[in-house]
Amino acid sequence: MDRLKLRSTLTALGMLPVLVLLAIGFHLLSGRFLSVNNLSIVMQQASINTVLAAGMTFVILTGGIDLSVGSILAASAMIAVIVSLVPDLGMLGIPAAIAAGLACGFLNGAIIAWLKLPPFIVTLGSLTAIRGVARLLGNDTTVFNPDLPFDFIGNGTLFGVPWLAVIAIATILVSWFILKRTVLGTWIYAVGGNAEAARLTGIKVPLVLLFVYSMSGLLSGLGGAMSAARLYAANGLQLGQAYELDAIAAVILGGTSFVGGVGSIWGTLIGALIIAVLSNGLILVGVSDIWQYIIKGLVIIVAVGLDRYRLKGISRT
Amino acid sequence: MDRLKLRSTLTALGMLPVLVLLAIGFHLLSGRFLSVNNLSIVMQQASINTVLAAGMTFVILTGGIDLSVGSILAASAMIAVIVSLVPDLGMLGIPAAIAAGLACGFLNGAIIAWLKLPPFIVTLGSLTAIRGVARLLGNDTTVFNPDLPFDFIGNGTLFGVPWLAVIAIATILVSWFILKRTVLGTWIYAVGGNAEAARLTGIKVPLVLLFVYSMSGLLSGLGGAMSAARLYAANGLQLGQAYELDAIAAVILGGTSFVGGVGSIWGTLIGALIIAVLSNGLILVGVSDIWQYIIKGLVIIVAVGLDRYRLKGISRT
Amino acid sequence: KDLNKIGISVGLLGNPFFVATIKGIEDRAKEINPNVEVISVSADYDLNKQVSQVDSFIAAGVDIIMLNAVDAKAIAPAVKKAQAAGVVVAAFDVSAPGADVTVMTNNVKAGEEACNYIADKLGGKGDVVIINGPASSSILERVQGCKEALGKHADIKILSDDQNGQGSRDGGLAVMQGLLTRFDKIDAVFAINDPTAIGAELAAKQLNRSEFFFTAVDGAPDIETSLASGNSMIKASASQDPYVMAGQALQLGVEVLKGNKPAEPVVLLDPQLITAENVKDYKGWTAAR
Amino acid sequence: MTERTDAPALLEMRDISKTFGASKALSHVNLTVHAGEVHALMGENGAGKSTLMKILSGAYTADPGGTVLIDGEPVTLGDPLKAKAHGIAVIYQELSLAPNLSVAQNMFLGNEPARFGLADRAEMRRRAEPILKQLGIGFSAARRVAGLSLGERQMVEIARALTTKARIIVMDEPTTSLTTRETDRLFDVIARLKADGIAIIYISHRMEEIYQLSDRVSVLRDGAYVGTLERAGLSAGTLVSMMVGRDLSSFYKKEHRQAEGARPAVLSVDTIGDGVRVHDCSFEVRAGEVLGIAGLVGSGRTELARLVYGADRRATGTVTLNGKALAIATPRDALDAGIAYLTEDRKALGLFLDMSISDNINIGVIAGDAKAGGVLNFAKARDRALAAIKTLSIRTAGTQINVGALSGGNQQKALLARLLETKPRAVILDEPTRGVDVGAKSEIYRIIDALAENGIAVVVISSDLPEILGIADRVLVMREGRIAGEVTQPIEQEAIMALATGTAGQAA
Ligand SMILES: Nc1ncnc2c1ncn2[C@@H]1O[C@H](COP(=O)(O)OP(=O)(O)OP(=O)(O)O)[C@@H](O)[C@H]1O
Ligand SMILES: Nc1ncnc2c1ncn2[C@@H]1O[C@H](COP(=O)(O)OP(=O)(O)OP(=O)(O)O)[C@@H](O)[C@H]1O
Ligand SMILES: [Mg+2]
Ligand SMILES: [Mg+2]
Repeated sequence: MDRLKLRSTLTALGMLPVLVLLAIGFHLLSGRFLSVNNLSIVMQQASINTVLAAGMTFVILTGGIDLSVGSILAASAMIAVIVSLVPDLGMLGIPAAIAAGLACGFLNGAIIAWLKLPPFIVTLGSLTAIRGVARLLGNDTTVFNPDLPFDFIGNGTLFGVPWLAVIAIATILVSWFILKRTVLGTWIYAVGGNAEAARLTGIKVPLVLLFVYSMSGLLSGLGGAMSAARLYAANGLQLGQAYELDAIAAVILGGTSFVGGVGSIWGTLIGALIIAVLSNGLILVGVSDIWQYIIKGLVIIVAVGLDRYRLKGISRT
Repeated sequence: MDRLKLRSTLTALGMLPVLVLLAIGFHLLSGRFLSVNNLSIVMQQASINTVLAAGMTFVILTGGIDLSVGSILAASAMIAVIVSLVPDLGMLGIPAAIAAGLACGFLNGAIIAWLKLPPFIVTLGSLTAIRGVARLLGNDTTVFNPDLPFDFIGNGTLFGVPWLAVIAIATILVSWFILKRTVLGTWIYAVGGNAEAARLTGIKVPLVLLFVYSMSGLLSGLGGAMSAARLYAANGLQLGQAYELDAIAAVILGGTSFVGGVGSIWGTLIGALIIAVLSNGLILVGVSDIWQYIIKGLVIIVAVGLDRYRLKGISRT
Repeated sequence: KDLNKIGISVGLLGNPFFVATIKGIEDRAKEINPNVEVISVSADYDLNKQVSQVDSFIAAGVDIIMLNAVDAKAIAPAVKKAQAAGVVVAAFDVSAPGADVTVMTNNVKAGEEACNYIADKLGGKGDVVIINGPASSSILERVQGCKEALGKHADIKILSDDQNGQGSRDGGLAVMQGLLTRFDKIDAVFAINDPTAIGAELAAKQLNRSEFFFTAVDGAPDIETSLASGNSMIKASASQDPYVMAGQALQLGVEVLKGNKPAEPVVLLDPQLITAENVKDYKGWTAAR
Repeated sequence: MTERTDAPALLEMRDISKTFGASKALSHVNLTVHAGEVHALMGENGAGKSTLMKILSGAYTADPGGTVLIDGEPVTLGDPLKAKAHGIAVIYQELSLAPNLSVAQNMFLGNEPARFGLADRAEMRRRAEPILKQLGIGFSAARRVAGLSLGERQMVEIARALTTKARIIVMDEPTTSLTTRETDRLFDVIARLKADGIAIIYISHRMEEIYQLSDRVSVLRDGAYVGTLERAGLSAGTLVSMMVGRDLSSFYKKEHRQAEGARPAVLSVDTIGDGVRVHDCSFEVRAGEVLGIAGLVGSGRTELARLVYGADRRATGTVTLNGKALAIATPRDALDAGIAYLTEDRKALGLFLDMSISDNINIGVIAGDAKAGGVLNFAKARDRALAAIKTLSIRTAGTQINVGALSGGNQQKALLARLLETKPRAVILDEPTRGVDVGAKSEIYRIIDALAENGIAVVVISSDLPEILGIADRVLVMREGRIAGEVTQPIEQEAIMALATGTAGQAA
């Protein structure tokens, strides 16, 4: 059993060695990567993607996918800024954004769970439709609020740790608790592992699906609030474009399987950090934009490759 | 068996009623949709996505995914235009683009088949890396050739049918032939249905995977040549952005299942046409850009919903 | 021929700049024909998409296509096709080869003005960072103008010019965070547009760095607020007037429709440098007119 | 059988070992098989039979050190194609069909008749038909495998092995979902193959089949070779003690409970049907009674059970438990009312293979056990899992091991444990001993007995007639989706078969 624990820890840690290698590599090349200041920047840059990826982890664990996270983030950020402009009630921007995200996620979930339509198409549809709504909210312009009442979230720190990072870590902890310590979490893994068997053991599969998509929507809403707080502004069209790819990449880099039922939230955190470290590190080293693309792409492939190679030693065959 | 045939035809036709309804609807609203001229435009607009989606169908039938099609298209289009500028050898632009696409697809396939890495991550990596290469090819500028030797492909017609549409239809026919009439096609379906079973019967699963990703790459290369021929130009950064989503949407709208093993190429054609009809029809009707998003998203969801509802009558339960 | 139907295709509709251009076109068009039908679409910086939109406009029977080209060179064949179908093509903001008329900001000059401001303020000596953006012709020209202006001063060093802030707030913020870590001392920053500058300023504030200042190009509403506040690190922006620009393009296009070819098919509008001092007098993009 | 000591054996496996991670599935196993013999391979669940056969078929690579000889010549396997080239065909225990392809396509998968790479469908059909006929398969070769019942799929798997010119055919538990009629057909085919000089390696947990078929029996225990018995020396006692290492008393219960009229009916089902495959089925089960349901492959037994359990939507009929009419629309409703169902297809419909044994056992009750706020109660889950492992003697190294790593029989017991934890008042067990070894079988029978003893209404669906005869108090027989009749004590095999095949009228 100890061997098993070791193995599952190793699997969960998964990409940690890759992350550490990248960090050391960038430090050696730039001489600046591992400063407190820069690490705090990396954490900030990783935070929104971490929050989205946490929601995506729930969804992918059930074997689904949520492409609409970027659009939901944009719509929620618009709402956050718009509400923040209401005198005296500005702080309500945060709950408003989260509620909007939750509502979008709930809709996705309802269609997927009850009408049994494929998640890819449903969330592709809502990616497009919600993007339209986000644009409509601001009449296609950037809404901004230089005196955002909740800007400390985006730019302040708590005991030296950026608030954004605090929120991201809290999200990961709550997700971990739900997935590993509650009945619902076990059901999520069960539905992903074998949906038909789950139904036959009396698990209400539609409710589980509804939960995961709502969760993903809620966290996208939170991401929207974070983004608004960071930028003092939101733009319905540009914000959150292609964020779904980064979120999914973090989840899959973290070792969660696309077929569902296998994976961990810690892996997702590491996956999100790897992506942020890459973006930040390449700028620090002074790699030009074009080469950043090429190197990022290759590193992602090599990272998963290394991981597979490492796991071979302890896997079944 | 006749009932079975009927059912499979119905499943394959799938979205055809939706397509017809959309076309009639747009005609009634705009009075111009069903003109020969406009239909030829729609066919042209659908053609590149159809070619990409045909390749994607192969990939998704094996249970995989190819996110890199847009980047491969961009890189191939760059090569097509660059080669077309070589005096006297300009026509070689087409084979060069196709060969470049094939090479990219082969690389994807080799990594997925032999190193057994997850297709999503591998092709996400190549999406990024090949995009960088495409930009590098033109030094981040647009390459342009007003005297493109093969421009008839992009703008000419054959017996009144646009060449682009002819190529797209030919692609569909060839794909259909491979999938339904050759041994390889059976293997593709078998690998998607149950990869382990396929391996146990002696099918060389890696070769099948190599083939489908190479095919997807090759067709993306063809798409690149078509795009270059249509535009007389190519741009490494902007061309083909997010094309993978449209291609995947066409495949899934067409009834091919994400888990692999189930689906047909005809469905893909109809899916691609639906997407093109929506984009063209909404402009014809004069819907504003914002509402185009919202309507497109909703139509996609409703279309799949209708399809499910319709199938219920003839399905098992 | 009368003006009944207009098709507008712009690079990215969600950008307030283009919203102002569309408003400019609509207002001028309504003055000419109150019942005019205007279809505006976004090409999302995809040339294929823009060419398809032009095709659809032709099929929809528009009289004028107002074109903000996604690609200043490669749009040529589409322009030709539209003209062959008897549609007038009026380009704005970005040139389109062969267009009947073109009205655009002199982007080289915009870059020049913004960076001359930097050179003056630095006294011709210092380290400057350029935050680049997506390689479109207007951005390339701005960077070109800026480099020309800075190049006149031998003691001004450009530390970095190849980082892409995507022309957006978050892009500018993320890139600037990296650049600030990379360079211990910067004297001035030129951002290729306002959102990039604002994002970059947020990064500087966060990291408590204030040894430098920003200039940008655009004159967007959020930069007005920022300049007016007085405590902004953004000191100047070479503003464009999208409303006027697009409106003028339409008016010239209507002339062509009536058969009056303009003497000069390309009109270059000069940017106006707005600073904290003169921002009060600045008529912004969204100002009622 | 002829003398064949001088010629080299057709197949010889020497010193074969296989390690999975840290666990040794096989150690130094030897096996010799001659042309024209049926060689049975026996052993408890997890003894390593399937692993040995997968090494033969090239699905797994053996640890270095062992050799495989065919006709006395050493060969390298290690890849399914190579094994095929040596004339080895395998019917796998876990069905390995592509569900989306047709029966014919599955039969020739990886071996398609083709001209220039084009699939030759006519040829395929021409070659498939005689094989299907030989096996008495009633359904069309054009049907998609996804729509077949488990038993029907097993027939396809068998048909596939007959399409190649094989010299050695491995059958790994080919009859687990087959009823007597299909099994007899298979045995006819085996006799013919044998006459053609083909060697058959036959794995089964059904003793009768071993007696009936085998020329020699080799026994594995815990991954090690124990010995080989000639047909002459075959006896239940020696076989079982070789397999288990100890004696096992007879495993069917000896006395039948009398179906006492006084006992109340617990579960009654009235004119239930789905309008497609099951019609107008009515029956009653009393407290403490074991009701058997027999029928041919595809007769609709599974579908009937699923209707009662709410797994599929029913078109007609009502379900009553303890006199109360139930509105069952989903499995959850059935479970809440006290009806539990054990699926026949444990891998596809029962287990969560990537989850631990503990999770698999507890999944149905974790919600009830949970602390406030739905927080898991780990202590309780562990206690339940440990208790279940003990009472059902599940062989495992711990509660946190993935259930997928257990052998078939132990997986079945884990699934049964899950069902028992829900404390049902009526249970429907669909093929409860499918692929389960003698030892585990007798334990499962003991559990069924205990359930009945506790006043629970038990329905057992089984394709294994001796099993039905052994444990049921009363037997319903299904044919073509309807209840063809009931057989009461004394239950006779002939009566059941007559009802199942529709010859009851003529016979009686
Ligand atoms: N892929 C695998 N990974 C890890 N362990 C395995 C694997 N396959 C089999 N085993 C283990 O090897 C041992 C032998 O399994 P095998 O399937 O050969 O048993 P069997 O004799 O066929 O049993 P049964 O009668 O239940 O089918 C078991 O302990 C099993 O858990
Ligand atoms: N999912 C399905 N789709 C279509 N037909 C099915 C499906 N499942 C079963 N059938 C068909 O329904 C009939 C009854 O199947 P069922 O599984 O109820 O039979 P069974 O008596 O339990 O047989 P077995 O012993 O093979 O399990 C069979 O003819 C089978 O082909
Ligand atoms: Mg076995
Ligand atoms: Mg059954």
